[in-house]
Amino acid sequence: MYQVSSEKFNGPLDLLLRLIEEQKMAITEISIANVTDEYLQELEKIQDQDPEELSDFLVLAARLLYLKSKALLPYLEQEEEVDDLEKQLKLYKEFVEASKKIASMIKERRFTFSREKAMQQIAVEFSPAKNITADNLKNAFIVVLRRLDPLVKMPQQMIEKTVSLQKKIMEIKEFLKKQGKFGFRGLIESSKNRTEVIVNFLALLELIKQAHLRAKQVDAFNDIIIEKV
Amino acid sequence: MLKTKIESILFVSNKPTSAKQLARFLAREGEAVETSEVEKIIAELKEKYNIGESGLRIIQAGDEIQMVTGPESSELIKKFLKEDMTGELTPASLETLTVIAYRGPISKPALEQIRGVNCGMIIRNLLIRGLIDFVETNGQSYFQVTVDFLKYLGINSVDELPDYERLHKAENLEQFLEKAEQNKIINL
Amino acid sequence: MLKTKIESILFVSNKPTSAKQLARFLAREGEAVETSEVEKIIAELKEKYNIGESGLRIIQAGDEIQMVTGPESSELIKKFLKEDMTGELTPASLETLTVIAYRGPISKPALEQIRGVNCGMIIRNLLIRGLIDFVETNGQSYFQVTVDFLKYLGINSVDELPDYERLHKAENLEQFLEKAEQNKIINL
Repeated sequence: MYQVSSEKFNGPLDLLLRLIEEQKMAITEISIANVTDEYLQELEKIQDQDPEELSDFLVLAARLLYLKSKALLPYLEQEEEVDDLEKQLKLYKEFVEASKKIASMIKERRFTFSREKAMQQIAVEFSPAKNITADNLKNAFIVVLRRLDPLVKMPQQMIEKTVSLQKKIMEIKEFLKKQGKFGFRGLIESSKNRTEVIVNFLALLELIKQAHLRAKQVDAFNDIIIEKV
Repeated sequence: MLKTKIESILFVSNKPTSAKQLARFLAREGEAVETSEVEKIIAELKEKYNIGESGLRIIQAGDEIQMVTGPESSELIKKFLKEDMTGELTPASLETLTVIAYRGPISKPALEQIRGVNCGMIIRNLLIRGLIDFVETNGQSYFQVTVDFLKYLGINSVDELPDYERLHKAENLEQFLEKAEQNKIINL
Repeated sequence: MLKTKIESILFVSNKPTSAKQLARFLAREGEAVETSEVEKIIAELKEKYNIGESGLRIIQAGDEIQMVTGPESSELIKKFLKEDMTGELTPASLETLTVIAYRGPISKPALEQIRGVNCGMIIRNLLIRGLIDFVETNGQSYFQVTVDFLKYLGINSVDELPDYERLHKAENLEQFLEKAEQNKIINL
C-alpha cells in the first residue's frame, strides 16, 4: 500500500542488472565491479525511499564496493568467504525473464472460471457457532489491531531524512581535518541504524578509493585506525 | 472449438438455458451458429456425460438444458453444500466477523486492508450463515452484522460489545485507514 | 461409486477444496476413505478432464483443487458471466509473484534473498488480491500461489509454467540460500 515514490527500479538487483545490460556485458564478477560507479550515481538520485528498501540498495552498494576494493585493500582478499553476487544476479535474471513470460501469458487472457453458487439458490439460514462469544470477538479484534502497528509506524520512519552518502563523505572529511585520525569502531558505533552503518562504511571505502585517507590495522582483532593521507 | 465452448458455458451457468439462447449468445459474440448446430452439439455432450460412469449430467426439460450432478450423489451434495454452514467458525472467519462487528458497516476493500488478506470466500460464508448482511451505497456493498447475530450474543446493538468505544475507534486503526485512503488504495 | 461422488462434489463446490478435506467429509458421511485414495481418484479425474478436447479442467495449486472452465473459452465465459478479472500488476508485484510461483512454498527471507529487496508490502498486496496464500510451519510462513492465480493464467498447475523444472530446482539455489544465511557478515 505505501508505494515507493521512486518506482523506477524493482529493487537494487534490478538496477544492477540494467546497468550491466546497458553496457551489453555478460554477468561476471568483473562486469559487476565495473558498473559500481554508475550504481552509486543512481543511488544518489533515489530519494524518499522506504527506509527498508533504501537499506537494501545500500547493502548492495557495500557489496559492490567490497568487490571493487579487493584490489585496493589486498588484505580483504585473504578472507575466505566469497560474496556470490555473480551467482545471485544470474539467478535473479532468470526470474526476471520468467516474469516477462508470465506477463505475456496474462496478456493472452486465457482466464478460466469456476462455478459460482448463485446466492439466491442457497437459503440463508442463521447458523451460529459455539466459538462466537463476546470475549472471542474482543480478543480477535485486539489481535487485528496489534497486527496493524508496524504498518502504521513505518511511514513515520519514512519522514526521517535519508542519510546521504555525499553528505557523509563531507562529514568525514571535515572530521578528519580536525582530528587527523579516528577509530573505525567508533564510527560504526555512532551510527543510529543499519542504514547509517552501511552509509558510513560506504563513505569510508569511497574515501579510501579516492586516496583521501588510509586505513591501518595492527592485527586482526584491533580497531582499524582511519588516517588522513 | 464450439463444443468445448458450449461445455464451458453449461458448466458455469447456474440456471437452465436453451439451444436457442446459446445460439443467440454465441452469435452476439461473433460465433455465428445455427440453433440446430447447437442442438447437435448438446446431443453429443449428453452422450459424453449421461452414459456410463459420470458424476455430471446434462438434463433437459422441454427446451431447457442444464448441467447438474448425478442423482446418486444428491444426498451427499446437499450435505456438502451445508458443510460450510455448520460447525465452529475458523479463526479467519471469526476474525472477519469481528472486524465487521466492531467496524461495520464496512466495505470489502477496507476489510481486506485491515486483515491483510483476501476475504471474498469468508464473506460469502458469513452471508450464507446469516451472521452478516449488507447495505448498498453508490454501488459499493457495506457489510454489517445481522440482528440474529446480536440476539445470539444477547445484546441490542454492536456498541454493547466489550470495550466497543475504545476498540471501535482505536487510534492505530484510524491512522492506518487514513493512510490507506491517502494512498488511494481504498474507497472508504 | 466414489469417483462419481468426488466428481459431483468438485462440480458443485464454488471454492477450492483438498483431497484431505474431501476424505474427511466422506468419512463423516459414512464413506471411510484414505486421503491417498482420494488423491488417486483426483489424478484419474484430471486425466479425464485435462487431456484432449474438453471444456472443463481440474486445476491444482498446492493442495487446493478446483474444477474450472478451459482457457479456450475465456473471452466467451467472461462475457457470459459479465465478470472482469483483476487489474494490472506492477512489475515488482509480477516479479514477486513469479518467484513465489516457481519456488513456492517459499519463506519471506528466501524470497527476499532472491529479489534482493524487502517484499513485505508486495506480499501483503498479493495476499489481499488472493493471488497467493500461506501455510505456517514451525512459526514460519511459506507463501504459494493460489487456484485464483492458476485461473488468471489459464493453467492447470504451476508445473505448466515455462521452464518450471529448471527454475523450481534452480541449480545451486539451495546451497546459495544456505550460504547467504551464513554470510551475514557481508549483509551486516
